[in-house]
Amino acid sequence: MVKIDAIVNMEKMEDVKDALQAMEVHGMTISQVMGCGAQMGYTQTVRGSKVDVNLLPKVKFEVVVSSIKWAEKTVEAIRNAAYTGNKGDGKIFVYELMDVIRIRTNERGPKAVWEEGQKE
Amino acid sequence: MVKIDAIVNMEKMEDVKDALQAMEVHGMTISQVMGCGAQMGYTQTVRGSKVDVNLLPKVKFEVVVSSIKWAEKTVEAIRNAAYTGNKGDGKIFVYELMDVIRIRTNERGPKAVWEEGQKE
Amino acid sequence: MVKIDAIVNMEKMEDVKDALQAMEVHGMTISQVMGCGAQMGYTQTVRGSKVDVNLLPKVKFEVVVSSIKWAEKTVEAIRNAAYTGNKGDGKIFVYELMDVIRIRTNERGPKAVWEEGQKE
Amino acid sequence: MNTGDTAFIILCAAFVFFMTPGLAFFYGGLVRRKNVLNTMMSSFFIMGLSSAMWMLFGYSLSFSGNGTIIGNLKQIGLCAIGQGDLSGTIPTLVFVAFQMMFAIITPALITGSVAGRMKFKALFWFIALWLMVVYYPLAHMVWGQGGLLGEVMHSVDFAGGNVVHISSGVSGLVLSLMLGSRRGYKEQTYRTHNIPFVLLGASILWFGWFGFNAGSALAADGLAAHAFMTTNTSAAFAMLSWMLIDVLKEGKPTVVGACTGGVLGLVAITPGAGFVPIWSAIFIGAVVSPICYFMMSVVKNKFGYDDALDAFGCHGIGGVWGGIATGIFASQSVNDSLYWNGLIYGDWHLFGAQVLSILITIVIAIVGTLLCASIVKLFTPLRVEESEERVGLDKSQHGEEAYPTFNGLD
Amino acid sequence: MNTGDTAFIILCAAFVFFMTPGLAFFYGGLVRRKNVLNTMMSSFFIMGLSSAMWMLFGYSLSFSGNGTIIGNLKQIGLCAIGQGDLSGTIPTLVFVAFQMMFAIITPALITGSVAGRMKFKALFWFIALWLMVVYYPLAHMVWGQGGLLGEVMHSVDFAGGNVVHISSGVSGLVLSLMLGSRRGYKEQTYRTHNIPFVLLGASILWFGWFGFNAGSALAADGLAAHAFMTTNTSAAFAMLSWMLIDVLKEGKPTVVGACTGGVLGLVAITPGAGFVPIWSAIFIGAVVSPICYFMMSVVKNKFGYDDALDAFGCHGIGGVWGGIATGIFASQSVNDSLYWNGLIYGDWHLFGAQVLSILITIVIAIVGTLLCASIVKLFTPLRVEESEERVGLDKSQHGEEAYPTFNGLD
Amino acid sequence: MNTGDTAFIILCAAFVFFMTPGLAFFYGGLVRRKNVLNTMMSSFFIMGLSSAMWMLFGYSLSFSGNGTIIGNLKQIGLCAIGQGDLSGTIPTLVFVAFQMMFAIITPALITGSVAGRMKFKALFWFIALWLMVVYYPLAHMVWGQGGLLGEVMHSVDFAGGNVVHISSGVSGLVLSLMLGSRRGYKEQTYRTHNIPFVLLGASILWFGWFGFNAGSALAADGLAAHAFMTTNTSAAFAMLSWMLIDVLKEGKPTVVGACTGGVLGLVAITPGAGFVPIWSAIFIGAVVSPICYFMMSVVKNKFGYDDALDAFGCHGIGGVWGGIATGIFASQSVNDSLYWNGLIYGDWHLFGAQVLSILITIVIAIVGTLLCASIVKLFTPLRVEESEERVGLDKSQHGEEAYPTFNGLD
Ligand SMILES: Nc1ncnc2c1ncn2[C@@H]1O[C@H](COP(=O)(O)OP(=O)(O)O)[C@@H](O)[C@H]1O
Ligand SMILES: Nc1ncnc2c1ncn2[C@@H]1O[C@H](COP(=O)(O)OP(=O)(O)O)[C@@H](O)[C@H]1O
Ligand SMILES: Nc1ncnc2c1ncn2[C@@H]1O[C@H](COP(=O)(O)OP(=O)(O)O)[C@@H](O)[C@H]1O
Repeated sequence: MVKIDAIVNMEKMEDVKDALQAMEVHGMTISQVMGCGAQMGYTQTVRGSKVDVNLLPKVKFEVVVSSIKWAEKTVEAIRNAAYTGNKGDGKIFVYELMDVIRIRTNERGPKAVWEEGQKE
Repeated sequence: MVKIDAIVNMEKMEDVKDALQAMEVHGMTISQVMGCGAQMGYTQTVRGSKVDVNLLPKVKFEVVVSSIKWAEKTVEAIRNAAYTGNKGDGKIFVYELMDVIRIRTNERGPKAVWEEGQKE
Repeated sequence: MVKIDAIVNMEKMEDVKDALQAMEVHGMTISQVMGCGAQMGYTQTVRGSKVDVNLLPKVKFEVVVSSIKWAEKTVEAIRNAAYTGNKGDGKIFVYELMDVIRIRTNERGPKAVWEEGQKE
Repeated sequence: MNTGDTAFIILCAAFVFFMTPGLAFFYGGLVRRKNVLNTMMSSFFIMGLSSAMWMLFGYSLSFSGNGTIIGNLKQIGLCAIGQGDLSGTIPTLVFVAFQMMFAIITPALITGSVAGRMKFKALFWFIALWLMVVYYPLAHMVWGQGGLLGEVMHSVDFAGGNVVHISSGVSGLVLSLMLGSRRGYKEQTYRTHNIPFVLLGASILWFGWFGFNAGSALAADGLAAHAFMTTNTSAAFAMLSWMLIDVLKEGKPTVVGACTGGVLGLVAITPGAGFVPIWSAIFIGAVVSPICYFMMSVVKNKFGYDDALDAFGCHGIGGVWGGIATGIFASQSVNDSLYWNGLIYGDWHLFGAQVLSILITIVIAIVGTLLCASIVKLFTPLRVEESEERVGLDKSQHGEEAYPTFNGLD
Repeated sequence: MNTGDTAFIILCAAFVFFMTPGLAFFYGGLVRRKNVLNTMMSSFFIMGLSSAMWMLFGYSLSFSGNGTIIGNLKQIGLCAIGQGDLSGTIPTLVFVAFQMMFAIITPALITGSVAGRMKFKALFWFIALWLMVVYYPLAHMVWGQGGLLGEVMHSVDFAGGNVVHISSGVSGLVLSLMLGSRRGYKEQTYRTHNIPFVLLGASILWFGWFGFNAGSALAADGLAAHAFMTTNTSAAFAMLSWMLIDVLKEGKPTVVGACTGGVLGLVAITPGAGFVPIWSAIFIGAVVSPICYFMMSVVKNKFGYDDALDAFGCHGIGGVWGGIATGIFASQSVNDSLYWNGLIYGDWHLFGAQVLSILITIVIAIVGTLLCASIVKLFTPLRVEESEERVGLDKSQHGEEAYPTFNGLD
Repeated sequence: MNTGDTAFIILCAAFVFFMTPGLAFFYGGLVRRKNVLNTMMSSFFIMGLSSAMWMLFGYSLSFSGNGTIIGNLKQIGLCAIGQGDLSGTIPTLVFVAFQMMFAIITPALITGSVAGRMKFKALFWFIALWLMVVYYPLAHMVWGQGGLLGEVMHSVDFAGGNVVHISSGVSGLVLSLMLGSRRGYKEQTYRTHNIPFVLLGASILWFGWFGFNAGSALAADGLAAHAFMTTNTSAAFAMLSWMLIDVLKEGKPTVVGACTGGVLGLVAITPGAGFVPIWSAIFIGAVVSPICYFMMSVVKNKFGYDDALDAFGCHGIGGVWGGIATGIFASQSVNDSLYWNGLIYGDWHLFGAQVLSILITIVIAIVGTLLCASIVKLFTPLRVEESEERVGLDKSQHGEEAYPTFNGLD
C-alpha cells in the first residue's frame, strides 16, 4: 500500500477533493498546514508598517491507496487539480506503507483501503 | 522502529489516549484533521436550507514505537478503544521508520522511544 | 529522498525555521499538534480548582530533503535549534520516501526538492 | 426643551448606532471564514460614509422643506441649525443625530444579500448612490413634512418598516440577482463560521432596537414604553416560533434559528411598534417566523436566487408583513396621531394606505437599485473575479485575513 | 410623569436586558468548545421564553394585587395598563419593562450550574416552571405590595439579592445535584475554551449592572448615583482581592480570576446598593472574593458536587453574603425608606430580618427546584445520554457547531 | 436637580465605562495570539485599580479645593459628599462617577505602547503611581477649580485632549522607550491575530465616545447634541480619509485601517467637541488620519521605537492635533464659556494657550512617567525575561491561554 501526502494551495482544496472523488478515491484525510518553499511569502501593510508573511496557509491531503498503480493515478489527479503554474503550487510526497487497518472491520492490508464497489 | 498513524472519531480521543497510556505508551502526537471516507458526512439545516457537510472532524494520533511487536500491541489497543462498529470509525496506517532522535538526549534509534521504566 | 518529521516546542518555532533556512533548506511544512511524552504536562488553577493539562501544544516540522547526507545535516540543525535540555524538547522521526513530485513543474525525485541555487 | 426627552433621544441615537456593528457581527458570523472581514467591513464602512453624507446634505434632502417626494438643500452642512433650535421638545440636532443612525443601518442591511461576491469598490459607490436615490426620498416621503406616503397618503411607519426594512430587503434582492449566485452555491458546503458572533450580533441588534423603536416616540413617555414592550414581545414570540419550527422540522432548536427568529420579530414590529396594542405584538411576532422560514427555505430554493444572508428573506418579507400588520392592528387608542384605525376595528382605509405605501416602496427600491447599480457598472464591474472569490474576499478586497493565526501558529 | 426618570429607567431596562447575552458570553467562554453553543443558548432562549411569560401573566403574578405570597391575575396580558398609568414618577409600562429584564437574567444564571449535561428540552420546561413556582412568588414577596419578605418582615433587597442571586444560585446547586456530575469531571482535562469571551461577558455584565443597581432607585436622582458608586466600588475591590488571592496562591493574577472577582463584587453589592454607605462597599467587595474562592476551591472539591460554572459558588454564596452585609451596614441616612438601621449602628432587627429572609429564600428555591425538576422528569429525562455528552451538547442538542471551520478549512 | 441631565450623565458614565473593555478588544485583537490575554488584562485590571483609587482619594485630589496644580484630600473616601449635593444641575456623585470613568480609560490607553513585553507586576504599580503623579494633577489643572491650564491660562479641553489622550500617548512613548523593543521586532512576522475583535473594540469605543464627548456637556442639551454631531462627523471623515490613504498606498482599504481611522477621528475631536463648529469637524477628522499615518509608518520606522499598538501614534499625536485644532476653530458662538475665539476668527490668544497647555502636558507626562517607572524599577524589573517573552505573556504573566482548544482538540 502507498500513502500520498499532497501539499496544495488553500483555494484548490475543493478541486482536489472533487478530483479524488471523481476517480473513486473516497478515503482521504485533510489538514491545514503552514508552508514555505520557493514561494517566498508576501508583504502586508498594517497601519502603514510592513509585515512579512513568509508562512503561507496550505492544505495537506493524506490519501492511502492500495497499489503503486493507483498511486500513480492519484498523483496524476491531484497534480491536474492543483496545478496553476505558479510558485507555491505545492508538492506531493509518496511513501510505502507497512500495513493498513480498518478499525470498523479489522480488515488489514489492501482490502482495508478498497471500498466496496471500487474497481481495482 | 515503527510509526502508527491512527485516524479516529473526535469523541474517542480521550479513550484512545487513555488506552495508550495504560499500555505504557506515553509518547504520542495528536492533531485535528478533517476526513472523508465510507462515512459520507451528514446534512445540516441552516435557516431552512440544507447544507452538506462531507468533511468530518477526526483526530489523528501519531505514535512511534520501537518494534513491530510493540506496534501490534499498539494497533490492538487503539482498535479496541476506537471501535464502535459504525462507518467512520477510522483507519490505522503503519509505516517503517529509518530513525528516531530524541532532541533532549540525542539518543537515536529504539532507545529514543523507550521511556525509562518501560518494559520492552 | 528522506522525510524528516520534527516535533518541537512552540517557542522554538522561529528558531528552527531560521536554522533550516540558514542551511538553505527552504521547503518545509509546519503544523500545530498536541503532544504528550516524558513531559507530563502541568496543572493549572481555574478559579481555585485544579485542572490537569497533559496535552501540550507542539509544532511539527515536515521537511523533505534529497539525500541521507542532507537529512543528517537537517537533523543536526533542528536539534541544535530546538535543544534546551528539558523534558519536552521533542523528537525527530526520519522516513524514507518513495517519490516526490513538484506540482508546478512535474519534476520527480530528488530534483523536485532541490531548489535552484542550492548546492547539493 | 425637555431634558428628559433630550437625554433619552441622544442615548437612543447611540443605541441605534451600535446596531450597525451588531449587524456586522450578525452577518460576519454567518459567512464562510474567508469572507468574514469583507462582510463586516461592508456594514462598518457605512458608519463613515453615511455619516459624512448625512451631515453634508443627507439630512437636508430628507427633512428640510415640505416637498412631496424629497426635501431641499437649505440645511446643507447643518449650518442653519443652532443649538437652541427645537424639534418638538428636543433640540433639532438631537433629531438629526437620531435620524442619522437610521441612514447608517439601512444600507448596511442590504449588504447581507450580496455577501461573498461583490467588489468592495462597487459596493462603496453603490451605497453612496443608493442613499441619494432611494433612502433620502423615502425618508422624506414617510417622515418628512408634506411627504407622499406619510402626510399625503396617511400611511404610517413608526420606526422604519418601509424606510429601513422593505427598502433594504428589496434592494438586496435586486442587487443579488444582478450579481448572480456565489460560485458553487448549492453544490458546495457552505458553513456558518462563527455562531457565537451571530449570537453577539443578534443580541446587540435587539439591545439597540430598544433605542430604534422606543426612541421613535421622540420622547421619554408612555408611548416610548409602549413601543418598548411591543418590540420585546414581538421579538420573544418570533424567537419561540422559530424554535418551534426548528423542532418540528429538524427535531432540535438551533442557535442560528433562535437568533434569526428574534431579529425577525424586531423587524416585523418596527412599523407598528407605537401604533398597535401590546397583545397584537404576540401575533405579529409569532407569525413572522413561519412566513420568513417559508421564504428562505422553500421560495429561495425554488427560484434559486442567492440572497446570501437573507436580507430580503428577513427584512424585505418581515418588513412587508409588519407594514400590513400595522394596517390590521393599529389603533387610535394606542396612538392618537393615527388618521384611521386598523382593519380589525372595521376601517379599511389604513390597511389600504399601508398596502399602497408598501407597493410604492418596493417600486422605488427596485427602480432605484437598478439605476444605482447600472451607474456603478459603467465604472467598475459589480462582481469580483472568479479567482478573487476563490481566495476569499478578505484577502482579495482588503488584503487581510480575519484570524491569520488560528491554525495555532503564532 | 417625570421625563428624566422615565428616560433613565427605560434605558436601564435595556442595560439589564444586555446582561443576559453578556452572561451567555461569560458562561460560554468558560466551557469546553463542544458545549459553547448549548451554554450560550441556555441563557439566550430565556430572552424569548421569559419575556413572553412576563407579558402574558408573569408581571401580573408578581406585581398585581397585595397578597402575602403571590400576586393575582388581574393584569394578565398587561391589558389593564394604559400608557398614562404611573408607578411613582414613571409610566407603569416602564416599570413592567424594567422588572421583565430581571425575570430574564435570573433563570439564565441557574444554567451555569448545569452546563454540559442537561437536556435542552428539559431545561426549557424547567425554566418555564421555575419562573412560576419560584421567581414570581419571590419577586412578589420581596417587592410586591403586601409581600411577606418586604412589607411584612421589613427585610430589604435593593436590586435582587434574594430574588435574583440567592434564588438562582441555590436552584442551580439543587439542579446540579439532581443531574449528577459531568462525565469525567475531575479525572479529565477541563478547559476554559475562550477567555476573551469570558472577559467580554464580564464587561457587559458590569456595564449592564449599572442599569440593574442604579436603575433600581427607579428615578434619576442622588440615590441612583449612590447605588452606581457602591456598585462600582464593590466590583473594583472584589476584582482586586481576587487578584490578590491568585497572586498569593499561584503567583500570578489570572484573567478568569479578575473577571470572576468583578462579577462577585457586583453580586454582593446588589441587595445593599441603595442602602449601605459607599465606604462599606469597599468591605463588601473585598470580602466576597475570599469567601467564594473558598467555596469554589475547597468546599466544592470536598463535597464533590459539579456546580459547573459556579452559579451557586458565585451567585448563591455571593448573594447570601450581600444580604447579610446589608443587614450589617444599611443605614437610614443613606435611604430613609429603611425601617431599621443595620447591625453596626446597634440595631439587630434588620440583621435578623435579613437572615430570616435569606433562609426563606433558600427554602423556596430548594423546594421549588425539586418540585419543578420532578415534574419535568415525568415527561423527559433531565440529563443527556452519555454518547450525547461525549459528542458535545452543541451537536447533540442543537445540531450545530460553534466554530466549524476553525481547523482552518473553509 | 434636573432629572433629565442626571439620567443623561449617569448613563454617559456607563457608556464611558464600556470603552475600557472596548479598548481591551481593540488592543487585544491587534496583538499576537500568545499575548492577547495580557494585553486585554492590561486594560481590564484598571477597571478595578483606578476605580478603587478614585473612590479612596483620586476624586479628592483631582476636584476638591482650588489649588493651581492639584486638589486636596478633604473629600477622601467621598465621605463628605451627600446624595443631595449638586454640581450644576446634577448630583455631585454623578459627576464623581462620570469623571471616574475617564480615570479608568486614560491609563488603559498607555498600555498599548508597551504590549508584549512589560511585566504585569511592574505595570500594575506603574499605573497606580502614574495616576497619582500625572493624572490627578492634570485633571485638576485642566478641569479643577483654580487649575493652571484651565482657569489660569484659559486653555480649553472639552472632553480630555490633554488629560486623556496627550498624557497617555506621550507616557506610552516614554515607557516603550524605557522598555526597549519587543524581541525580534522588525525582523519577524508580527500579526494582528483577530481582526473581528479589533472591529468590535473600535465599535464599542465609538459607541462609548458619544457618552465621553456629549456627556462632557454635563447636561442633556443643545451643546451635548452639538458635541455628539462633531464627534460623529470627525470619526466619519477620519475613517474615510484613512481608507483613502490605504487605497492610494496599497490599492485596498483595510479593516484595521478603517477602525484605526475612526478611532483617530474620535481622538482628534475630543478637546474641541463642544467648542468648534460642526463643519470644522470635517477638517479635523479628515486631516488626523494622514498625520498619524505618517507618524506610524514613516517616523516610527525611522526612529525605530516600538510603540507597539501606536498609543503614541494615535492618542499622543491625534490629541496634539485636536488641541491645536481647537485653538484654530473654537468659537464663542458655539460655546459662550470660551474666553477667546480661535485663530481663524483672528484671535491668537486661544491658539497660544492651547499650544502652551499642550507643551506643559507633554512635559508633565514625560517627567511623570520617568519618575514612576524609575520608582517601580527599584522593586521589580520593568521587562519580562526573554524566555517569558518567547512563551508569550499570557502564559508567563497569567498562567493562561486565550483559546487553548483552537487547534480543534477539546
Ligand atoms: N522540501 C520540502 N519539505 C516539506 N514541504 C515542502 C518542501 N518543499 C515545499 N514544501 C511544501 O510545499 C509548499 C509549496 O512549495 P513551493 O516550494 O512554494 O512550491 P513550488 O516549488 O512547487 O513552487 C510549501 O508551502 C511547503 O508547504
Ligand atoms: N484511503 C484513505 N486515506 C487516508 N485517510 C483515510 C482513508 N480512508 C479513510 N481515511 C480516514 O479515516 C476516516 C474514517 O474513514 P471511513 O472510511 O469513513 O471509515 P470506515 O471505512 O472505517 O468506516 C476518514 O474520515 C478519513 O479521515
Ligand atoms: N513515541 C512518540 N510518538 C509520537 N510522538 C512522540 C513520541 N514521543 C514523543 N513524542 C512527541 O514529542 C513531544 C516531546 O516529547 P517528550 O517525550 O515530552 O520529550 P523528551 O522525551 O524529548 O523529553 C511530545 O509532546 C510528543 O508530541
